[in-house]
Amino acid sequence: MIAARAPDRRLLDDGRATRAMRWIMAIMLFLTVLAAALGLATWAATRALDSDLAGRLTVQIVEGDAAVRDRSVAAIIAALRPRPEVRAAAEVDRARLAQLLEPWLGEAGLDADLPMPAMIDVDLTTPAAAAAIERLVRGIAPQARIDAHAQWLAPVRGFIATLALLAGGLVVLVASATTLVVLLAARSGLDTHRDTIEVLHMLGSTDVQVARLFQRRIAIDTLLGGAVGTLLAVAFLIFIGSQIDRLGAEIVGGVTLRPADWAILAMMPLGFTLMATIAARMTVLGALGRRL
Amino acid sequence: MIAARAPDRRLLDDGRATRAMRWIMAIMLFLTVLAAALGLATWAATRALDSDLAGRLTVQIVEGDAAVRDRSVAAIIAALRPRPEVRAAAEVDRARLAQLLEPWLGEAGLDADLPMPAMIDVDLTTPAAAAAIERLVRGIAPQARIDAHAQWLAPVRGFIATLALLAGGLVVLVASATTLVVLLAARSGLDTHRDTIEVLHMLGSTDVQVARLFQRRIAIDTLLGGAVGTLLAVAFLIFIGSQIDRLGAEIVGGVTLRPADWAILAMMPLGFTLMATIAARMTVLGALGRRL
Amino acid sequence: MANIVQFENVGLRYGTGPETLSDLSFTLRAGAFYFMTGTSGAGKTSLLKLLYLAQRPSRGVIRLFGEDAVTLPRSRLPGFRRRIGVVFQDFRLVPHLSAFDNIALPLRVAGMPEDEIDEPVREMLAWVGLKDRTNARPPTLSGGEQQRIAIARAVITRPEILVADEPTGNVDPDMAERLLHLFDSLNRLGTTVVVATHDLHLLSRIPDAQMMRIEGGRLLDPTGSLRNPHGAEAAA
Amino acid sequence: MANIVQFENVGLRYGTGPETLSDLSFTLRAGAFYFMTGTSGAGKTSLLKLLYLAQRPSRGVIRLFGEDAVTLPRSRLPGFRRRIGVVFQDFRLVPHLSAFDNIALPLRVAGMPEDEIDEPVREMLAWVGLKDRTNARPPTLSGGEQQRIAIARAVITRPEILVADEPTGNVDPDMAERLLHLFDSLNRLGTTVVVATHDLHLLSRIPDAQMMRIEGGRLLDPTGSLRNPHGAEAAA
Ligand SMILES: Nc1ncnc2c1ncn2[C@@H]1O[C@H](COP(=O)(O)OP(=O)(O)OP(=O)(O)O)[C@@H](O)[C@H]1O
Ligand SMILES: Nc1ncnc2c1ncn2[C@@H]1O[C@H](COP(=O)(O)OP(=O)(O)OP(=O)(O)O)[C@@H](O)[C@H]1O
Ligand SMILES: [Mg+2]
Ligand SMILES: [Mg+2]
Repeated sequence: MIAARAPDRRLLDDGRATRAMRWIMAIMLFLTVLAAALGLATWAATRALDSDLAGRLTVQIVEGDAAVRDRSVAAIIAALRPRPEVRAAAEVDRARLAQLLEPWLGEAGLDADLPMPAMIDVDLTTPAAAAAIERLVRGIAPQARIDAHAQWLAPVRGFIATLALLAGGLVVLVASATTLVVLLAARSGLDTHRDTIEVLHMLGSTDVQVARLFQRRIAIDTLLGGAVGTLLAVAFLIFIGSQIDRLGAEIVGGVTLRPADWAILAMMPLGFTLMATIAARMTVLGALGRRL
Repeated sequence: MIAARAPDRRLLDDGRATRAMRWIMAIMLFLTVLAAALGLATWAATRALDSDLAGRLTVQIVEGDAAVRDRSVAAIIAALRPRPEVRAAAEVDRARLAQLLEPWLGEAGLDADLPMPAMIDVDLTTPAAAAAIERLVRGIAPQARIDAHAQWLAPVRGFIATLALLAGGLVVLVASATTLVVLLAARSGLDTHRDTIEVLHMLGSTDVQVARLFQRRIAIDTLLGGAVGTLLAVAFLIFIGSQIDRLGAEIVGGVTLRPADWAILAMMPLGFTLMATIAARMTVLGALGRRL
Repeated sequence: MANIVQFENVGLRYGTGPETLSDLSFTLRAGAFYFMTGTSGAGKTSLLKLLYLAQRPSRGVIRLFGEDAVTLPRSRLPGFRRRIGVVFQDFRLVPHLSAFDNIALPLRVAGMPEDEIDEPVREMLAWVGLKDRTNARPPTLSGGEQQRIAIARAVITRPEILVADEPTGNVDPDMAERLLHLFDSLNRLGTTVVVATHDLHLLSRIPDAQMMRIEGGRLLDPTGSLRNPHGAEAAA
Repeated sequence: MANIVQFENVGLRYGTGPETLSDLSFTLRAGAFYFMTGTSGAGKTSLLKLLYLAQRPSRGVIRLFGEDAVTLPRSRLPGFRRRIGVVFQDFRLVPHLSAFDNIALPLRVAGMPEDEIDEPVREMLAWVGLKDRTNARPPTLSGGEQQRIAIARAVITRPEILVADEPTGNVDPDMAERLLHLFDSLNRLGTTVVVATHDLHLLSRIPDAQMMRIEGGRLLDPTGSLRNPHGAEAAA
């Protein structure tokens, strides 16, 4: 077949327009990979938050008498630990609690008369068991307040979910734009090589021969451009990642990419190459089909 | 001059490659305008937050005895109101305070023994006056705690600032990508019209005549493509805006575009057109300068 | 001798304009040599386009290699085209391929193994006097050199029909004669040759050649020998 | 009569190859008619390229309109080019412009007002016999029609020098003669004409014309009349 041999590689010119398209592909894949990384990371963050929250409770004992309070805490923990639906139950360290509350109540509030509540973190194996646990705790200490974390962090979760949605929208937008650019590149590449295609056609090449030649060129362009763009994007992401680690930004810190995410990003130039190839093939076959 | 007359409009062909470039410009400006909108909105949000926070204090009176507490509050408000650096000072409505604290302390906490603190919102004309006000308040009620809002909301502010930074980075990335695409389009357009340019050159056109012809074509392409992209982006932003209003998402709701922002967005296709025009001119003059 | 091409009442109209070709009825004998003449714009290239399947007629019947070429399915056209060699009036060389690769193109399209390509292409380059321009790309060749590459590309596959549209317009008379000799050799090996030309001096070089004259889109056939070649032959 | 073109020891080398043109020394008289012949690849087009400023020589001196054309600053080249009409061997028409607009191009480049363009262009179209193809674009024209548009474009400005590279390769002998007559009329109006051609029959049509013969990149000048035109004239 004509497309399989070395001398045929030269058949379609490596013109300047082709090179421009290659760079545009690089730019578009750079943007797409970044958008996808943002989408994947925020989605992962939302999921992590969900799995964190769903199975966690906090039991709060508000009790002026420190001794009564500590006894209630010990009783509750003892009752919870043996149960199969409880993965872990432990009192929140008093110092840490003070630290947590500090911005809300101020240093003054802590060593003053304010009764410092005790808190028990409960980690469940199944979120559904929450109600049963609540009943159990109330049986031991009626004054206890039970908070599912999901309820606590609902506004934060809502905000992060909104972000994830926006990131997802961005991915869709940039990927659509890239798809369009790839399709346009395939069409405009056909235009660049119109004369050569015409000659091949008149010399008795079959439509499939011409299409194959052409789709290979587009595939190479997209793959080269896309690979460059993706590599730059990955390098950029790694740099950004290191900056975030360095800053230790807490909320953004939870936003990380798992190996599966990296694999998806690496697949993107291949996916777009496949799409460009199919688009080129259909464009050529369509254009040739219209002539004799 | 050759470029100024109607028949010359036809000199550069409205080929398919040209049309592809026009669409690619549309796509890139769509993305750029969206990125810029995101950048402007988050930046505005950060600034709004800053100006909101910088000039505000909350005075908190934690006092078991309700009568003492109320007297302190009245005294402080009376002392603050006449001062020139205080724009407003008012006690926070008790019911609203309860509502605000509810998720943190629970319903149980409110009607229990917990001493309900009183709060006074103070709005300053100059943030620098905060220290003087603090001294004044402490003179009246030594047990008062004074919070500058900036301190309270520091983590939220940090998060939003990070977002604004990311959005800014996105704007820079997308704008650079668009710049590159515009430059590439100018170069590849030159390639499409190489033969025509060669003929004009040999017929005695001056370099400036050829460049003018060519840069006008690129300007038209960029302006048309860019205008379409910008219009689509603006329509998309208005749609998104209406969705956000409908959902009433609180945090995102603060993120709005001012008229000046809209003006900046509307200027973007013009800016890119100017850039494309200059790039095209320099490309043509450079290419022609290399030949006889 | 068999009829390799048969036109019956063929007409050609570009778009919605007037008929460029009208009422063409003629027969080409396999293995014969034809010259086609006519003023500029008479319709020579248009007729040749019908012959090498670059254009469908707007009416009439064309039979090629004994088959109806008008209703031929698209999938069979490449096979037909490979049996026809064409020298285009505007050469149509691939500008970024070397002279060698341009000439080798039809062989590669036909799927000939790479090691069998080198020899015939080099031989062909020598024939048209361009051995020392083997690696030159068309834009760096002179007009006549380009034309010779175009001729070499058309004849390299030893096609059953050779269609040459003004093949000597850019070469000197000596070279023209040499190229005509190439066509003649090919013709002797069995190829039917159709050469459209303005150079009336070429005509005398092939005494056996048959004349076709186009005027205003119509074929002049005063002796009727184009319409009925075998009758004419018998009469001669 | 003044000398309009003067070559002294001119050589041309493409890239790092051998010299395509060597030791060219000749003078063209203003208002004269020259035919240039030579085998394909001899260097005719290359010499003409030097003449119409599409190429700088690699050595030697070229004087055009009495000025040194080799060291001419770029900014003055357009002015020189507008005084030279060129029929390119490959036509170089702008494919998406109509026949009319192609012919009008040099007038527009020179900044002629639009209302003065219509008449001469239509007259020119009539001269080359293409009045009814005014709005056709080059790809829909026959080879000879394209060539005539190229000629019309070259002569429309009544240039001081007309350079025509194989201008009749695609037209029939009658049209060739007609076109030659056009060149002759222009010549009588004062234009210096240089026509490179393979068609030896054209030569006899202009009895006053001077012959230039290129062989292997060198100019044959057996009588010395090209080197010293006024001396030869005096002798004649
Ligand atoms: N741009 C170029 N680069 C390299 N070699 C060239 C270039 N242009 C022409 N040549 C070579 O220079 C020689 C002379 O070419 P030129 O076009 O001047 O010939 P010519 O006399 O016009 O021939 P023809 O009658 O075939 O048009 C040829 O061998 C050609 O291959
Ligand atoms: N694609 C086309 N669309 C419209 N008209 C066309 C097209 N091709 C050719 N013509 C017209 O048809 C007529 C015949 O053209 P054709 O090319 O067949 O002439 P020709 O005999 O080959 O002339 P020449 O000797 O000048 O090459 C011409 O008037 C030409 O303008
Ligand atoms: Mg023709
Ligand atoms: Mg030449």
